[in-house]
Formats: sequence, structure tokens, C-alpha cells
Amino acid sequence: MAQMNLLHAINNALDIAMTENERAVCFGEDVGHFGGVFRATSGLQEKFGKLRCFNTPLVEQGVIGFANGLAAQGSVPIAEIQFADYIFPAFDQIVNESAKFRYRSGNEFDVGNLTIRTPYGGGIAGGLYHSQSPEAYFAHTPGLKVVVPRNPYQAKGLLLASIRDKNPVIFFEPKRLYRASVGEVPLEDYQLPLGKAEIVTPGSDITLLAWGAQMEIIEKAAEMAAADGISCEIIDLRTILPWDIETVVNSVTKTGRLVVSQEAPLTAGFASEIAATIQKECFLHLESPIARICGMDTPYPLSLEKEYVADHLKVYEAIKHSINY
Amino acid sequence: MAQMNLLHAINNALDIAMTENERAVCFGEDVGHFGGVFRATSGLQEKFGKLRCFNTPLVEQGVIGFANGLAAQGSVPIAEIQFADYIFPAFDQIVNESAKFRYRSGNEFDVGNLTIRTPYGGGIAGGLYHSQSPEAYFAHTPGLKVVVPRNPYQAKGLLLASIRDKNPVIFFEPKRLYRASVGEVPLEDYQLPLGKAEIVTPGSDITLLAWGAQMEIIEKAAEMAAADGISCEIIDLRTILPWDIETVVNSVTKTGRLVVSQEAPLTAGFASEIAATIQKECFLHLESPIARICGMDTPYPLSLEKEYVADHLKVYEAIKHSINY
Amino acid sequence: MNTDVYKESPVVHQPAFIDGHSVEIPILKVLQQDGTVYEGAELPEIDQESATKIYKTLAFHRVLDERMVASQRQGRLSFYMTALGEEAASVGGAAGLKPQDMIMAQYREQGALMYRGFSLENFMNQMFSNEKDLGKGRQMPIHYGSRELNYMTISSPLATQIPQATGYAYGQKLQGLDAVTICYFGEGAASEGDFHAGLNMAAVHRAPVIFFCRNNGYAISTPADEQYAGNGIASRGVGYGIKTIRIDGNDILAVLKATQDARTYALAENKPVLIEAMSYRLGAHSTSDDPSGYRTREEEAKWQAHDPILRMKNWMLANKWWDEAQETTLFDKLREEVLAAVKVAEKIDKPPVEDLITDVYDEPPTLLKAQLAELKVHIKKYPEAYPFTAGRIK
Amino acid sequence: MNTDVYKESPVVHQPAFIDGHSVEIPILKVLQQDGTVYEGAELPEIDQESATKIYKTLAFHRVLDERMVASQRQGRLSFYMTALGEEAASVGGAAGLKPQDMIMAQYREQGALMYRGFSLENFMNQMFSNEKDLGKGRQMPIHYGSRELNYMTISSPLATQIPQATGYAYGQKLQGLDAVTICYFGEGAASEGDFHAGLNMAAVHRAPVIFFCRNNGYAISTPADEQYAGNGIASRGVGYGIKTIRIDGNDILAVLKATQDARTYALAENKPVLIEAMSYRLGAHSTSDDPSGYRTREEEAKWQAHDPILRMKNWMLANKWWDEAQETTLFDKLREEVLAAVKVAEKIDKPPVEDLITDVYDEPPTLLKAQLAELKVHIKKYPEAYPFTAGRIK
Ligand SMILES: Cc1ncc(C[n+]2csc(CCOP(=O)(O)OP(=O)(O)O)c2C)c(N)n1
Ligand SMILES: Cc1ncc(C[n+]2csc(CCOP(=O)(O)OP(=O)(O)O)c2C)c(N)n1
Ligand SMILES: [Mg+2]
Ligand SMILES: [Mg+2]
Repeated sequence: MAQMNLLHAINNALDIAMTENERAVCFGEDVGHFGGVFRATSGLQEKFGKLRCFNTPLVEQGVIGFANGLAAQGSVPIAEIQFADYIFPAFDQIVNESAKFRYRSGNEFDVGNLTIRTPYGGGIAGGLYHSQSPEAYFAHTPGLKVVVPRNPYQAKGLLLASIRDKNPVIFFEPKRLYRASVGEVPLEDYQLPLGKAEIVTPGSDITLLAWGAQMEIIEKAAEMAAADGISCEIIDLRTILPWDIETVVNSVTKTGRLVVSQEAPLTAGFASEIAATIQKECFLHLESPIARICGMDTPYPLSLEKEYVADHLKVYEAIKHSINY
Repeated sequence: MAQMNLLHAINNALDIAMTENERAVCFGEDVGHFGGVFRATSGLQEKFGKLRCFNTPLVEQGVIGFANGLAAQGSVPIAEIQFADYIFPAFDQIVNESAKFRYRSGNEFDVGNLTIRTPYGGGIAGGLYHSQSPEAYFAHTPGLKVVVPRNPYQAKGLLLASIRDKNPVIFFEPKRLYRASVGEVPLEDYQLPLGKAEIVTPGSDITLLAWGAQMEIIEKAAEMAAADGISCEIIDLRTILPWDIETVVNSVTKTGRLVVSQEAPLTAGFASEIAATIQKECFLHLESPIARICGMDTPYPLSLEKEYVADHLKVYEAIKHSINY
Repeated sequence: MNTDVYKESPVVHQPAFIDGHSVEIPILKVLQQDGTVYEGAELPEIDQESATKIYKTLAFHRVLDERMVASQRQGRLSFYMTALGEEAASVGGAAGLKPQDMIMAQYREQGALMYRGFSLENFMNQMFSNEKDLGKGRQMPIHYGSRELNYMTISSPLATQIPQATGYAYGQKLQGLDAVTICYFGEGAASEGDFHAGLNMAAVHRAPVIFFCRNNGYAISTPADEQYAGNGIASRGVGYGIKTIRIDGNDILAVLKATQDARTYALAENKPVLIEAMSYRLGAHSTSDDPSGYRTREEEAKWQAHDPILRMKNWMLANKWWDEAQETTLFDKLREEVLAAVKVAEKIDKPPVEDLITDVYDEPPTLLKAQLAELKVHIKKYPEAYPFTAGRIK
Repeated sequence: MNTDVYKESPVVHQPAFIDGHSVEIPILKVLQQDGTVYEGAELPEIDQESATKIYKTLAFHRVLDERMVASQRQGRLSFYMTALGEEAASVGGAAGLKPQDMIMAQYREQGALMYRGFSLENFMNQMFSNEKDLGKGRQMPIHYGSRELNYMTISSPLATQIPQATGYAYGQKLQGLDAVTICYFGEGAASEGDFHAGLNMAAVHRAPVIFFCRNNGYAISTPADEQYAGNGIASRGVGYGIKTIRIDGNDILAVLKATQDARTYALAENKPVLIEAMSYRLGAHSTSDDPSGYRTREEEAKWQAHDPILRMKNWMLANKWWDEAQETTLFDKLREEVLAAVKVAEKIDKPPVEDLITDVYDEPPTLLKAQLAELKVHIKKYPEAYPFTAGRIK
């Protein structure tokens, strides 16, 4: 065990993956000598050489196109997109290629070895182009797995599982927590399961659901609610696609109430999928409407960030509203 | 009035738009002399010249990048993406640029003059790359309008409104209906409102909601249900973003039941947004869970297309299930 | 560092603009249409046996294309694409490589797959998307693929295979294999951003990939002069610092020579090569297209005279490696075989309904299994609506 | 048609590969570091008045950069990007144009905006994202824009402005305006697919756009030789058939000359031009970056000696258009003004909460209005949590 921040945990997972498998390769813009603008790949080029950890030219569609080819060849590419806001030039390579590679070939070829890492989310005064949470764009794409960790321990275990998973995985890293989130992380190798939500805190009155950096927010809201005598069951979805319907259904069947919170704008975000599924699966158990506490339906602002975000106070209000419905 | 198929109606709308405004320009792959692979722009180059209707090089990100610049300049670009399946290379230009152009500049600049036309949808034995319905990918993007017509009359009126609207609009054309859907269309200029759903058939027992080519399907299902004595209120959403919540809420408040059907895969499709919103707005009025009848969560298949699609029989079953809940 | 560029550029004190004509790009021609070799021409490695294999592949290609277009017209097949008039590019490219080299094609390079030995049955099963198709009936006709033959399954979105080929070749290099990747694309696809990404990355990261551009003058209806304003696609190689050659794409010996040399260089230097093969798409873009809407019969006729298969035949005849009797026998046999194969393939069942959910992931997720289960119940309720699968559901 | 390429290429019969060195690209230099003009050099159009305006703009640029980096270090500003050592590219580019020409920049070209007369207050208001910012406080510092001054608002996603500039210029051409578009980008951004799209489309559709590449040797930590393997960015112009020139980017007279000539040509011919200005990013990439992690002090020092502002000053002094007294007065005044402006701007209110929902569309849709209304109720409930806006909600 060691104290690590989220960046260290990721760096440590990459180190383990590259050590165990000489076909693992890390690359992306500034990923090589410099170790990435956030330093997640720090030291890897030194340790594994320039052929296995390197800077790419500045072209996201190329980074992922290259990674797709490398994965199809049998190597294990771990590609970094410098900010999730800049993943869109690679959208075609991800949505039309990575996601459909195995299916279209009848399993003659696949890119299951591919992992795409990218820092996402707001709260860092980054404005509309350094704050986006684009997970929902990918969640509408069968063939992809989408994973978001909430802390260093989760990050290491989920990243190792993502790298080893035999499907293309997009791994969204909550950059606001890169240095802010610190915790005990085993030094040895371990994995956390993909496709499984985690009940972080059991509770009885209402279910709170989120993922990534937003977990901190709902936990804070749950504390406020606890002071009012409301017992919240807190769930970390962890994998957005394919998501763990069963765990959420079981929880809401028990509590009868659900608040889902996401950083991204409300409309057509992943919270909508959750609400749509749960209203169906738990129709007879729901005691109040499922609430979605999300970003507003605008680009991510800069100076009015505080007002814009789905903060703990908004989640807390939603909890109370749901309980008093 | 004249009998027109959907292609003629679109061609006619483009002709009117280019005649009335000499700054309107039509372009895209094969759009010029040939008139597009579906012939939607047929005759326009001959009539308006090569400078105003032309082939572009084969690069979707360029087509939309160019269109964004042209729109910012004050021209009125009407760009065609040959198939909606090929819109993804332009995803960054649409989602990060078109959608955020006005906002990020504080209204110093905008691309409100931009219209993107693209044929979408399945049912033509096109397999996974000539059948996609990607509207949900764009629906998560504040700043865009997303419009889908269901027949020639709607196509002309909505396209003219889209071209004149002061926001970037993506206009999805149901290609399965290009020649199959024929109807009376006024020869003169007219517009249909964006952001307004249409109650196509009033009814009392259940609300059926869809858009584009899927309207035909729910209408067929409603006929079957009518034979069982079930009265369906049929709504065409027409605009996916921003969508007409009020019309749907009013309908479901009245009927107490809702079936939404889309061609795209279920997970994180736009039907999910509708279900999420309506379960909240109509919580106390819903007599059964909102049903989503959609494509399966796979790429669009070829030889098993019939089995895969959200056909009228599946919608009919959902109606019965909802009524008997 | 750019310091080098800064230091090494010759210095001038008056504006000196350069342009597309600052670089001259010769075109390699080895074989003349009448079957004689140009004087002084350097021949590729080729002997009677390998030449015969190439020629038979070209013949098979011509016959298959001819028959399948006819089948499509008869309504037996939904869609087809020929490579009429430009078969030498794909067949000659494959013949210049080793079997372990990966082929990443656009879609008009079925010739390369034929050369590798993909069976007639395999072609048919793909085109009729029946349950024996290696691709499980999921893609439109002509989207072939075979792991066994190192031929990457075709993907419709254009140019996506270009940066992928760079990555694939980089992986081959990392493993130290005696293998390169060849990446085919049209001059139209070369306009995509992925082209730029793939070529630049290959040059920077030294991937042993042969970029093979089939410049056939058209991208559907768009002529090459509305596609680019430079000196073809070859002139772009200069910008990436990629060794580049332009060849007569209808000249099988030039194709072979260029590919053989490119392979040797790519492997020895770990560097990419760009080949631009000049040709002409003699047929329609696909069976959905009608070129009379955008070009003249005269233009087509001019290119008919450059038929690459006839050119090779003339050479074979001149070499006495082939004769007219063999020619007749071969073409007759091929036509028969293809016709027979169509009849077999079109009768084979569609894939089972279970194939709807396989290969989306390595294992179908819970939700997808539930969707399939629900579908089966539904199909049993309305068997007449789903005739291909209803009878086969347990 | 590609028939032309086919017919016009010189024919060879032995493989003749071309490569990145098949084209020689000279670099234009007019002014030496000591302020003397190279012998025989062709001067741009410039007189004392215009030279003084340029020089004062350069001085303002240097002072603003210096002061804002200091402000950022003091924690008064969240972020900043200097153009240290490469100011001549943006200022000289703007000076070579007409005010009606559109400038579409990447982010390191604030110099062009200064030259156009964007006020110090406007710069400050943007950087402090206060309610007087033309951009309504929505973007990170240095993302300026001004319709009045024909300076397109900066967008962070790299290279997106390149095809947009082509479209913008095409619109100018359609209207028959006496106006071109200049499009700035770094050698890093030139790797993006949008670069390929923008340049190719400009060449094919003949848009009067000047593509101005600032090749400053780095994209954050990535040196140019890990960005491309060709002869800089200029060598790509050849491939697109675009008239291209390489210049010393630290030589204000070369920048001016190239831009003036490019404008004349672009307008007269309705064709694009590519300028590659060789320079060096002397400062950090941004205030979030520390270059000591990827390059040496020695390398930086070498380029310090090429300071473009000092070079122009030397020339001005030599011409007797400027003296040291003027220099001291100017810099002192500028420093004072900037400091004072910081103090004013940082005290101005943030934009009102209503600005959250404006400009997403031309009019806020119903749902967005409802979201704002709900937010206001919420803020009133927890005023202490939203100190910037709570007090101002009616
Ligand atoms: C990304 C993308 N855009 C558009 C298309 C539609 N399309 C299919 S083939 C084609 C033309 C390709 O031309 P070229 O690359 O020259 O190849 P050729 O057909 O001449 O062999 C187009 C536009 C596509 N498949 N993918
Ligand atoms: C699409 C995209 N990818 C990545 C980034 C992150 N990024 C910002 S600046 C930069 C380097 C740009 O280098 P260059 O174009 O050479 O310009 P310079 O900073 O040298 O002026 C990168 C990678 C971005 N803003 N947009
Ligand atoms: Mg072509
Ligand atoms: Mg740079």
C-alpha cells in the first residue's frame, strides 16, 4: 500500500501493464519524454524506450486510427487524448471503426486490445474547451466500453482491467481529481471489474447515482441529507457502457427513489438513459419521479462555472424534493 | 400543389432558397454537376452556376469546416453529407465549432446561417455503414438544432425553415422514403415551425411518438391497435433539438401512456431523453411504464435487418403491453 | 528540430515562391500496350510460373466482375463494384508482396484477395451474405476480409484504413517481423483527414507501410481535377518526406516492380513508401451508379485502349508463356464456375438470429442477451413476418 | 482530369523515387539582426509612420506579455500565453493586410489584434473574464475576438479555423470584396486533418486565403522533428498546388514583404498562398507549462539572439526613425498603462447569471429558460454559495 494521487495511480497501472506485456505501447500528444501535459505517462519512455512510449504528431484522428491498426495487429495500444474536449476529431475512428471492427468482420479481426485514456470534466476554470464530459456521446455506440474511476484506488484497478479487457475501452479520467484525490493504493497488481457498479454506501430512503468526479458531489449531498435524517444509498456506476442495470434496479426497488447526477448537460446525457430504464424496470416501486441533476443545456461556461455545475446543494435539494414528493 | 416525392420536395426547397437569396450556396461530395448520389441537388448547378453549387473534395471535416467559415462570413451554406454514417469525421467541426460558435464569441460571430443536410436511416439493405440514425449524438449538443421530416410536405416546409433559421441546423433526411414517400406539396414557398411537434392523429388511450421514417411504422401499429379498439394519439416530434416537451407532456397527461420508437439503438438514444423527461413531468399521470421500441444495441445488421428493426409489430406489441399493464 | 530547416534552407533576399510545379514527378512505364517492353526498362522479378498465376488472377477478376454485374442486373445480388480497367493495381500489388504482408484495402482491390487465394465460394458467400460468409452476413457485398490470408476486412468509411495501416505496420516493426503492410486507397479518399494523419505518422514513426494510391480519375462523379489542384497524389509524398513513385497503373510490370522495390526499401529502412498508380475507372462507380450522368463515352473509349489485362496477355503471348487456346479454355471455365457458384451461394441460408448479437463485444452483455431473448419470443409470435429466421429458432 | 497528370508526367522506364529533398525551399531574409538590410534585398512597402506603428505594437506586445505572466504568477490571472520571440509573425502579418481582411488566428497571434487597435481595456476584460468582455467571460484568457476589427474569436480546438478560413475567403470571393482572409496556425496544428482539408479545398475552390504557419519549433513539448519528417510545412504546399514561401519569421521586413505580396496575389488570382515563418517559441507554451522538462537553456539562448523586436529596433535606429529616449519613454508608459489596466479590470463584476443561457441559440429555448429560472430560485436559497451572482439577481 502507498499513498497515491490519481495521477500516480494511473502512472503505476501503466507501468505494471507495460512491464507485464512487452506488446503494450503508450502514445499520444506530449506523452513521450515529457510524460504528458498532466504527467500521467511520466518516466515511461525512460523505462520502456522510445518505441513503446512516444509523442505522436498533433492529430487525434491519427492517434486513434494508428491505435486501431496497432490493436488489430495484436499489440496493446494505450492511447492518450490530451483532453476529452479534443476527442471529437477521432470520433469517426472510435464510433465507426473501433466500435464496429469485430462485428463487421465476423470476428476475423478485432481491436479489443485498445484502450483510450483521456482527462475529462470541469471545475478547473477551463471554460468550454477544457471541461467537457463527453461520455454520453460514446454510450450510444454498441461495441465500446466506457469507464470512469472516482479515486486513485478505483483508477488503478479499473485501468488495468480496461487494458486487459478484450474490447475497446474509453477510460475517462477526472482531471479535477488528478492531484486532489489521494488515497491508499496497493502497489501490486489488481483489477476491478468492468460493467459492475459499486454500492459505495448502503442506505434505505433514496438512491444516489453518479460516476467519476461527481461522486464527491453526491457524497457531500448525502452527508447534508443524513443530517436531516435521510439515509442515502450511494452508487458509483463506474462503467457507463455496458452499464450495470441490475445493481441500480435492486437499489431503487428497495429505496423507491432515485437521483442521478452528471457533469454533462442534461439533454440526452447518460442520466437520461438511466432514468428511462429505471422508470420502466421499477415502475411499481417508484415513489417519486427520478431526478436528474446535471449541467445546464449550454456549453460549459467559464466565469459562471459555480452557478452552472450540478453541485452538492442542487443534489441536496433534489433529494429533499424527492423525499417530500 | 403538385405530386412530389421526398427528393423532389427537397430539391424544390433548395431551388426556392437559392432563388430568393443569392448568398445561399449548396455543396458537398458529388453535389455539383451530378446533383448528388441521390439527386437531391439535381439541376442546381446548371441553374445557379458552379460557384454556388459544387462538388467538394472528399473530406467531411472540410465540408463542414468550410461551411462554418462561409456561414460566419454571412453566406448561407447548405452542406450535404452524402450519408449520415459519414458525418462523424465532421463531428468536431459540428459539436465543438458550429454548436459553440456564437456562445464562445459572446455573439460577436455566429454560424446561424448553416444548414447540414444528410440522408439517414435503414431499411435499404445498406448494412452498418449506410443505415445509421445518429440524431442522438447531436442531441446532446446545446447550440445545434436537429430536424427530421417524415414526408415530402414536411420536408419542404421544414427545410426552408431550417435554412432560414438563425442557428446551425442538422437536417436528417429519411433516405428510405426519398422515392417511396409521395404526396401533395405546394409549389409556392412555405415554412413549418422548428421546435414544434405535430399531433398527426389525435387519440385518447395511448400516445405514440416517433420522427422521420419511423412515423410510418407507428402509424401502421396504430392501425392494428385501432382494430383492437385502442385509440392512439400519434405525434411526430419533427425537431429533436430543442424538442417540444409541452406537446408531449400534454398528450401523455391526457392518455397516461407513452410508446416512443426510434430506428437507432436503444441505449442512450433520443427516446431515452423523452422517457426521462416524461416520467418526471407526467409522474402522477402515467398508468404504465414508458416503452421505448428501438433498434437493438448492436451495429445495424445486413442480412438480419428485418429481425433487428423496430417494426410495426414490435410497436403494436408494446402498445398492447402498455394498455394491459 | 526546425532549427535544421531554418539553417539548411538556402537563403534568398527577394521573395521566391515555389509551387506545384517545383517538383517534377516522372511516371514509370515498363510494358507497352502491344506487349513489348520499353527499351532499357528494368523488369521486376517474374518468371513464367508467377506470370501465369498473375494472369489467371486477372482473368478471374474480369470474369467475376462481369458475371456479378449481370447477377445484380438480374436482381439476384443487391450491389456490386467492379475494378474494370484497373485490375493490375490490386493484383500486381499483391504479387509484389509476401503472403505474410498485411493488405488493407479500400474496396476496389478484390484482385489482391484473389491473388492470395480466397476461394470462389468465399467470395460468393460474402456477396450473398449467407451464413457461410466469414463476415457473418453483416456487410454489403464486396466487403471481404480474411485473417488467414492477411486481408483486412473492408470498411466502408473511406480512408480510415490509412492511419490504421500505419499502426499495423508499426506493430509489425515492433515485433521485428519480416512483414510490411500495404494500404490501398483512391485519389478521392486521399482528400480525407485520415490520409494526412496516416502518411505523416508513418513518416515520423518510421512504419514499414506501402501507401498505394489508385488514381483512377474519379471519386463517384467527381473528377480528379475537382479533387485536388496539385500534381496528383505523388506530389504530397514530398511534403511528408516519404519516398514516392508514380507508375502506370495499367502496366502490370511497373506495378510489380514498384511494389517489389517498395517492400525491400520499407523493410530495410523501416520507412513508408508512396506509390501513385495512374489508371482509370472504366466501369460505373458501383451498380448503383450511372456514369453517363457525368462523363462521355469518348473519354471511356480512350481508356479502353489501355486495358491492363490485354496488355499483359500480349506480353504473355509474345513470351510464348500463353496461347489463345489456353485463353479460351480459361475464360470458359471461369464463367462456368462463377455461374455455378452463384447458384449455390444464393440458396444458402441467412445467418441464424443469434448472430445479431455476437461480435459486438467479445461476449454479449446482459442487456443484449435480454434483447435477443425478447426478439425470439416476438418472432415466434409472428413467424410469417420473419421468414428467414422463424423456422430456425429453438 | 488525371489524364493530364498521366499524359504530362515525364516517362521513365526504371524506378525513380522522389523524396522530401526533391524540392528546394529557400528562406527569405531581408533584415539582419544588427538592423542592416541584406544587400540586394527587396523591401516591403513601409515608411516611417507605418514602421513606427509596427514597432509600437511590438513593444506593447512585449510589455503586455511580460506583465501578464507576472500577474499570473501573482495569482491575479488564471492563465496566459505569450508570443515571446515570435511577435513579428502576427504583427507583421496584420501590417501587411488591409483592415477589411479577416484574421483567423490560432491563439498566439494577439499581436495582429493589437495592430488592429483592440484596446488595452478590451484585452484586460477578456483576460479577467468580466462582464465587459466582448466574449462575455466565457473563454479562458487570450481567446480574444472582435467583429469590428475583423478578428475571429479564438477557438481552442486546434486547426478548426483552417477549413473555416477557406470557407470565409470563398465567401469574400463570392461577394467580390476587396478582402482576403489570413489564417494563422502552428506547425503542430498543421498535423491535424483539418489542415489537409482546408488547404486542399482552398486550392481546388480558389479561395483568396493566406495560410500563415508559425513554425516555432515546438507544439507544447513536442519538437518539430517529432511532428513531421518532411522539409518543414512549406514542402506540403507543393502537394496542394499552392504557391508557397518560407521566410525568416523573426524578420519583420520579410514577414511584411511576404504578406503584402501574398495578399496581392491571392486577391488578383483568387488563389491561396502558404507562408511558413520560421521562428522559435522562446517562452513556455503557456503559464501552465515548464519547458525545462523538455529542452535546454542553451537552445533557448541561441534563439534569444534572434529577437525580432530588437532586430526591428536596430533597423529603426539605423534609419533614424527612432531613438533610445523614445524607447525608454514608450516602454515606461506601456508598463504603467498595463499595470493600471489590470487593476481596473480585475475589479469589474463577473457577467450576470442571465449570460449563462444567452448565445447558445439566437433565442434561449423554453427548456433553457426554465433551467435559468430554477437556478435563480436556487441561488436565492443559498446566496452565500454563489457570491458573484447572488446579490445581483432580481
Ligand atoms: C467517409 C466517407 N465518405 C463518403 C463515402 C461515400 N463514397 C463511397 S466511395 C466514394 C468515392 C471514392 O473515390 P476514390 O477514393 O477515388 O475511389 P474509387 O471509387 O475511385 O476507387 C464515396 C464518396 C464513404 N464511403 N466514406
Ligand atoms: C484538437 C486539439 N488537440 C490538442 C490541443 C491541446 N494543445 C493546445 S496547444 C497545443 C500545441 C500546439 O502547437 P503549435 O500548433 O505548434 O502552436 P504553438 O503553441 O507552437 O504556437 C496542443 C497540443 C488542442 N487545443 N486542440
Ligand atoms: Mg478514384
Ligand atoms: Mg509550434
